[in-house]
Amino acid sequence: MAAPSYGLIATFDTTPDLYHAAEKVRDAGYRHWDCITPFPVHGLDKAMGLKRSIVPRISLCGGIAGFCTGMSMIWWTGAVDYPLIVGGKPLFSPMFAFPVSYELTILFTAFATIGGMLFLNGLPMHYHPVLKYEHIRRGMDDQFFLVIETRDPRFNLANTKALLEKAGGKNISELEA
Amino acid sequence: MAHAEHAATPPAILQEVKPAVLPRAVMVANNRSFSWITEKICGIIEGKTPTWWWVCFILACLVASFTVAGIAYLIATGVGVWGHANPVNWAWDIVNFVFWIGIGHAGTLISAILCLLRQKWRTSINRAAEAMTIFAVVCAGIFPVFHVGRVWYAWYLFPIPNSNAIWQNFRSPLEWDVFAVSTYGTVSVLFWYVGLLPDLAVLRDRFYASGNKLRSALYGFFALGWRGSNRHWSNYEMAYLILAGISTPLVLSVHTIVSFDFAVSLLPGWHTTIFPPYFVAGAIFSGFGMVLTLMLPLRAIYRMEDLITQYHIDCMCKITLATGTIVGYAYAMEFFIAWYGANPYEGFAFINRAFGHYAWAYWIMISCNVITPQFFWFKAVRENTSFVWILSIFVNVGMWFERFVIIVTSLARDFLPSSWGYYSPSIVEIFTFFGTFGVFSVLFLLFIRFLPIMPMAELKAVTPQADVHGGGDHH
Amino acid sequence: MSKLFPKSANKLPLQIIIYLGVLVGIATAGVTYYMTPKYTRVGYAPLQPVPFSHAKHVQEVGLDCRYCHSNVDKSAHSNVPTSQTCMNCHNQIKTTSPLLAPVRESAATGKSVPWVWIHKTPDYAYFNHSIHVNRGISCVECHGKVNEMDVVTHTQPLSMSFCLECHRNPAAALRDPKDVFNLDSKRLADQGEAGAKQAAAFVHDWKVKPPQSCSGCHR
Amino acid sequence: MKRIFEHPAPSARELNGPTYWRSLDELAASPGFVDQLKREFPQGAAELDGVDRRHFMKIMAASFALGGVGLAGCRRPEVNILPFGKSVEGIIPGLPQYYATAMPLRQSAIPLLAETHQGRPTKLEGNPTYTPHGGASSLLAQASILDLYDPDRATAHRKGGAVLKAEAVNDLLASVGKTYTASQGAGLAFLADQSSSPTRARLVKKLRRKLPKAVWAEYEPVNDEPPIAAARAVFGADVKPIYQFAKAKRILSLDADFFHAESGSLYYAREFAKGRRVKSKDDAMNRLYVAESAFTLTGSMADHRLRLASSHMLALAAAIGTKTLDTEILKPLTDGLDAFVSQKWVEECAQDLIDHKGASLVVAGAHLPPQVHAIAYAINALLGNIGQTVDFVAVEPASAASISDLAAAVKSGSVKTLVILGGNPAYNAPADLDWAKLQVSVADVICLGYAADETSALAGTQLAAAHYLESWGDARTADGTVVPVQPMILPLFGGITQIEVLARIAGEASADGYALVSDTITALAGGDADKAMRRFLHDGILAGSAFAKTAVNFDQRGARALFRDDPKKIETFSAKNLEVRFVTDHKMDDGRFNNNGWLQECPDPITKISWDNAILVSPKLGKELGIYPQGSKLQIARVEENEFSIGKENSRIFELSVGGRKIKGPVHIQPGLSNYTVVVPLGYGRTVTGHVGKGAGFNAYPARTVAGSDVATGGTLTDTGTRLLLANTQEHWSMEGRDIVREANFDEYQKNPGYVDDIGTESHSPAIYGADKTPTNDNKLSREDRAKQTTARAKEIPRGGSMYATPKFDGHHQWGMSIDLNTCIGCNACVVACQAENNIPIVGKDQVMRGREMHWIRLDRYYSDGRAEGGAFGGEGNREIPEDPQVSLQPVACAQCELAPCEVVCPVNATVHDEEGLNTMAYNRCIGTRYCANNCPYKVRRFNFFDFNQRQLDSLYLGQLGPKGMPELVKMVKNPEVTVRMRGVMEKCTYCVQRIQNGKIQHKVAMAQAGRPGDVVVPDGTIKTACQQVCPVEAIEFGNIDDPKSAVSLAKAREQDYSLLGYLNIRPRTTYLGKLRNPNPKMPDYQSLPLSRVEYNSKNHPPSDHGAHGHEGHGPAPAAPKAEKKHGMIDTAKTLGGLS
Repeated sequence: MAAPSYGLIATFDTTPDLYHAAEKVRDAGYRHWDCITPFPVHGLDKAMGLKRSIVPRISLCGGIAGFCTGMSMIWWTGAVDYPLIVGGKPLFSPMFAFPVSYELTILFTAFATIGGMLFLNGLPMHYHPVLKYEHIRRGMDDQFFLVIETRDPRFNLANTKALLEKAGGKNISELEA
Repeated sequence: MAHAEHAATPPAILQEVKPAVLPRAVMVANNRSFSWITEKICGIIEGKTPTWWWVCFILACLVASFTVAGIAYLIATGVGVWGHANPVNWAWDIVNFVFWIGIGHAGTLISAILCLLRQKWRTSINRAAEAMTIFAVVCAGIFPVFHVGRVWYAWYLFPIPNSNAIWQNFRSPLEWDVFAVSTYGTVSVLFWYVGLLPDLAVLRDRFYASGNKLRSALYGFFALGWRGSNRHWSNYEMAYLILAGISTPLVLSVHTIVSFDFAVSLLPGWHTTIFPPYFVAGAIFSGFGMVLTLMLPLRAIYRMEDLITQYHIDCMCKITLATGTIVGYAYAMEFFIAWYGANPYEGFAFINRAFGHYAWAYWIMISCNVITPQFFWFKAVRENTSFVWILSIFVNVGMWFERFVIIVTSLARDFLPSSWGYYSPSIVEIFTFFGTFGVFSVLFLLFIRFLPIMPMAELKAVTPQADVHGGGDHH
Repeated sequence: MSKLFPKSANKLPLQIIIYLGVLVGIATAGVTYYMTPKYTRVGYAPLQPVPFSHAKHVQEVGLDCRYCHSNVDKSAHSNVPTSQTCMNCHNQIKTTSPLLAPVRESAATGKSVPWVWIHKTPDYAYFNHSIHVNRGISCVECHGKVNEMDVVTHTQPLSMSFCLECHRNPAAALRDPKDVFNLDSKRLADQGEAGAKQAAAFVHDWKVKPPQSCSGCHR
Repeated sequence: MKRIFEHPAPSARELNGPTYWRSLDELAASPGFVDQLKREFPQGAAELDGVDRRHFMKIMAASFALGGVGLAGCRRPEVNILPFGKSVEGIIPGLPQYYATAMPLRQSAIPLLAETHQGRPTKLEGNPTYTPHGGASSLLAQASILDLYDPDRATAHRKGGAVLKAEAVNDLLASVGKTYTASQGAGLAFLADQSSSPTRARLVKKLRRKLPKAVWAEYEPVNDEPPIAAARAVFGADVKPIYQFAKAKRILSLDADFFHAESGSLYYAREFAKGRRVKSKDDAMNRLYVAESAFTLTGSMADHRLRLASSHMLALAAAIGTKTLDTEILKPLTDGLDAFVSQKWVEECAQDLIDHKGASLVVAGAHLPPQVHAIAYAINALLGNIGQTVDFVAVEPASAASISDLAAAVKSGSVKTLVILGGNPAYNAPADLDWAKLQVSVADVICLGYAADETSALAGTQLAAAHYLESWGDARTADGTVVPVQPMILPLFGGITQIEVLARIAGEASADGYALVSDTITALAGGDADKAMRRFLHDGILAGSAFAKTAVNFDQRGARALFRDDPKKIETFSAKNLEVRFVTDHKMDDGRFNNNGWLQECPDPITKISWDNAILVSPKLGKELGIYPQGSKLQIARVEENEFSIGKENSRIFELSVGGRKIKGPVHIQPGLSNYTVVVPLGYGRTVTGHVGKGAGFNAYPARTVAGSDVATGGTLTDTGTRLLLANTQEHWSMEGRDIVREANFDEYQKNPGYVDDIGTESHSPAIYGADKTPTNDNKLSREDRAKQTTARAKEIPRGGSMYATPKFDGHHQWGMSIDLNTCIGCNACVVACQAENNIPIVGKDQVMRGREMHWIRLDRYYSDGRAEGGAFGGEGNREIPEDPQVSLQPVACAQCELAPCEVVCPVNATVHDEEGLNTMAYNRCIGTRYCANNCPYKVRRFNFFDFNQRQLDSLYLGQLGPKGMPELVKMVKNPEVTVRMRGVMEKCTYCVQRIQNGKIQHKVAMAQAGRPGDVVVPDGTIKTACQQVCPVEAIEFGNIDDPKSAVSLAKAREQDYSLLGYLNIRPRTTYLGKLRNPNPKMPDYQSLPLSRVEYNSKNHPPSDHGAHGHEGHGPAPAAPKAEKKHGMIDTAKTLGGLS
């Protein structure tokens, strides 16, 4: 090939078509492939053989960090760095430290969740071969694509194309890298 | 929210009871296609700016200028330009703050709690409701920030290391508020933004196709290169669920903490353990009131009866009814506790609310918040959109008065009769408050003009044809 | 589509983050440098109407601090000497020095010499000299080695955190009361183990308990 | 301690620009300033002297001036230190100095100590050397320092509009003397205010000898001494009474407001408190009967108060006299009295006096006719009170002409030159003299006045008078002790004094104030002039100069002569025929303090109105006039005593017509007045005055005539249909049956000294210090043990039922305060003393109306009539305005709660506790959320809603567009030890933390220098708060509660010590000692319980379930008074909010 190719892209019109095609591609043992859908299609993860997302683990770390930040900040500022008697309350108590720690837990969880999601998805990535596909607009709208990357060890232009055709893919074309 | 997999055998108890199978409501009516949804929603943004929008926008800017002018005058002159005085040191400022923050709760609630509860009807309204949350938090934030005597030292509220070596008092509910409100604002924006990602990608591609590269680039920048990859969707869905999961306790905690501003004090009428649930219910109540107030006209203008169906309105009316009744219960309970607690100061505070100098405010509150929602028992009322809209306005008014009653009447007549006083607002306060409706409107108008007012991806996901098993009813 | 964002655009987010980080760093440094006493005050050495050298007067002439700052052990305020005090000696020596002209004029007319105020705490901070110098805190703690300065320079930030540092641990800064005005003396804590012991005894016997709450300094 | 001022006349620069410091420098630069430090700080002063001698020149002063903000670097504005060029002896920059002086007021002066900072007086305190006042001072004395810095005071001498130089003034005055020497003074007249100055008396004598034909008249609009005619008739001697209230067990006041309006009131209040103070149940307590028409502070203290028109006082005196003297002579005078006073009241009152022979006292008001005084003297004489509870001292017979005589002279055209020395006759002379017109008719009028006023405006020559803090002079206190008036500062505007004027007119060789005074004092004291003066100025009094007590003999015949006229028939008053009482205003006095912002803003202690006076009418008369606040349908709380609209008193303006003379003023309903007496305070409505006084109140003088100067009859009121908003600082008058001021009758106290613990919410709630630490248990301990317990609790802070353990307070002291409500007379002196000490700004009428007054300590005044409704939802009783209430006064300031609710809620730690138990307030940290104020149950925190210190009161709302900055002159009164707060910050009382810190530092410095450095605890009594120091009745104790032997610990150990709102478990460091009343059970108006208790019981302990509580405190229910019986049947279910 003259221009390096990113992979093959096939179009599907309905969710069931995509779903079944994905099952086939999965069963064919491909690893570097993807579905492009305008909305999260329920059950497609399973059809693609995706594992459960690890975002929750990152979130949990964020949450724990937030709570500890809150508690330790309040303890350090109030009881260690500058102890002041305020309203006869103790210098530190987890009770009054709780609301702020709680909020920080949530804040840090949110940061971790979003950051984790973006990180796992490799976003932001404003340039991507798929986005160069001329019909990509429909992929955000009402069509479904299935992309198999050339770097997949099983990728073979002819066989892969055949697989996609067999799975019901239309307009199968190559994507520029 | 892949729940197709959960449909194992129902629990034994359900088999015994045999619950009635309720018909599933249609979320998007008239069996619309995916592209219809896209066209409908993006069309609002892509189409020519309607004249009414300009009229409203200019009007809203004018109104918003009241707030700007009021705040500028306040900073230049001092808090004295408001009607505050001993003993009423908080009045409209905090009333407005609680009012707006309460309104802000519906958005997150619709997005998050209903998301967790898998209430699919939320999809058509959650985007706008979230936007409403953010704008309401902006309006709410104005008041606590500028009500302080020396706003230029407001940074003292944040734990920034400084040469005075002094920190914040984390025992103060106000300090909790700082964290709660800023967390709430931040998380709401993030939640909203995450939800917007796929829709921004749609707009990016559509504007590129129509040749408007500048707008395409703008939307594209914020779309972060979203490409609808299912591998992304997988993480995205999980993240969204978690955000919904944490937003739910957040939304509850925020108004709980706002209520702590009062509950933690020792003032009769404020010092009440019932406040957190009462405030949260009130916030949801006022939030749904505001959602109705905003969505009903929007629905009519943009002809979105197919997206915001009667079922949606019905649901919101019912929630309003439920929370309104909770609020009514709380009003009654406050009286009961005051009597049962046998503290003469508490007792007087409540009698005074209902029969003292501010009784007018109390009865406005009661009639708007307790009586108004009772109309929603009737289906005919719920189906009469104009009537629902009018009632929703009453709810908004009533909830503002609730905060006024709590804050001002308790302060005006507290422990020592020698300090009793009467508060009335100054013109500056009145204008500043009404200006915030302008601020809100400006932001909301910008939102409906430039961003998709409904989550297209989510809407598509709840259409029958989105189902991988061939559309129609699940299972 | 890719024409919209070139491949290089993928580096943009990282770049933005880096730039933002640098910007925040610069801003923090700027605020710290331009707005905190550690930098706004330390090193302040304004030109005085008369180029008075403390070094000369203390080290060559051998004057005690209290010769000129005579009320430092009685009053909150450590006084700057009147021109008359200067003239006690300068009507004998250097009677015609042009540098001393402002002092002579002041002593003759009664008008003040406009000395530039260097060690100035804010209006709302009430520092009291007498309590410090009478209870073992030497001038040098706040003013530095003025006895070696030709031009008086602000050497300590005199910020609230600076005050608190000492108020939280007074033993570390105490001197033998007789060394308070000897700016070359050592703190007790710096005099080995015996000194540290003496400092601890000082704190105990004199009931040294510097205030750490607001009322100590703010009224 | 003589200060010789040798200075040139003030230059134009001094007179014009903000250059007051220049004259200060000159003042301080002059030699010979020997201060009073020795007496104030013995230890330090000795040291200072030593240093003085060791070092050749030690002292210089530094006044700090913000030099031109030249940008010496853009990071730091250049600021200069400006030391004195020449050393000044005695002045130590940073340390205040104290000098003895005195404030003259009419015929009595208040000895004072002035605190000066580098020659700038900032605060006045009573001179403790003068023991009758014991270091206390009065409201007016506290405020008088502000007049010194009044920007509206006269700044130059003027003649016909042109400014006169000092020499020209001297020449002018000398020429007056010379001109009239030939005619022996014919054609020359003087009109002076009253003065007790021996020097002035000496000079006047001299002058009159020299110019015998000159008219010397004296005039004071108000009279505060008993008429000498009465004494002359009864005793045949020129004597005046000095009452010894401390020795009196039974006191009857006939319209005498001896806490305020009578000469010597400071001494009287103080002595009265001595007889009132009850420290243990074995102490005796005096009993006060008051018959009065107005409602005065004296009346508020009464155990039995009789509302009676002033015109009927003679009849009452006669009735009492008939009974006590056992004579029939006075009987005719009492005809018709029965209609107003029950016979039993008179008899039992008289009997009580008789039962306390030698320990009873009858006092008549100075404004009453001589006959009343004569009867009072007779009763005192025959009950053996003379020499016991009342002394008589010889006084100089008055020789001055009256203003009426002068007016006649002017009218006859015989006066060519009129010299007016002080006073303001054009404003306050009796209306029937038409003084203004008369004054204009005199060709040459020379008027010496402090500020431009109505009189000086009509004078051809206006001389600027010096403030007493700028003057050399002398004066006598009420008991005759001679005190110095010593200048603290050179006259800021070159003002001159009366004695200088007189000396120049009299052609004295030296008209120097100091020399004139020195001559007088030397003559009085004898011996070496210099030594005598030195001692006089040092002590602040001339020892042994008090009027000598004289033995007096009751002369029945002389007394009878007074009653020779046929008794006038007792007059019956009605709305058509009102009695009008003109009273000295509590704050403005006769109008002389009109431009004093502190006084204008200080609320009247009874009406609570500031910035205005009002025509006071009784509720009954109000009703007849159609003024009665409507209240609401349910009336859950007592109806307001006046018409309020949105929190502001919206009073109606009425026209008061008396004898054809008319004045207009707002009407204020005042409970407790005699039904048809209207009370009109004088001193307001000045037309020519400064910025502060302009527009304040209405002028009542135009209705006042020579004959009816104090009491007039035949008045009528007509509604003008217009209204005026009044700045009333206390909207609500009733305690609403709450446990705020806890009162008991003396007999109950004797049985149960800890009665306060049985009142109040905490008597029902768990004990805040823990289950076994109930007040009842505490009361079983001995006094000493209780004091120790207070100490222990202050340091350890027992957790009680709290969720939290409190950090210990580990300071060397623990500050606390105790306020004795039993002796507090509500005189407001503490309010203004605090204002002066703590740089508290005034905010103006408009802001006071909004409720933004800044006073750190306030006096709450509650009425109770026993008619508060027990039912939660209100009732008829709540609609009543009390006609004859009991008054409960309570000073409230920040109580420095140990578990302070305000601190907890401040987000930025701007208000926290220090280790000595002070609730500190760091203004520079405050961002102004006002949350603390909301959470303060006492509402004692004050917020700077505007930049009150930087902006003018009339342009507050202009913000940045308005003029900024404080006039230099006004800055000078500020206490340099206290931060001047900016807008947007909260402020409050901190027990005068500046005094505490300086006191501790001075003590530690002294101890370190004395070789006892470990002695860091300040001796008890060294540090006094401003309110404590000024308090005439010593109601406030302040000190270290860590010391169980300190005065404050002992006060707190008294059984009737309680915490206001104690049930909140905020543990205030300021606690109150319960109030006692001592009614006579035989009296017809006897209340077996104080009325506030009746209300408390009806609200909280409805009779239906009494006894169900099972705690000892309530004891047997005392006989419920009428009011309670009437509303007694209160259903428990109705008492929502009650304690059932």
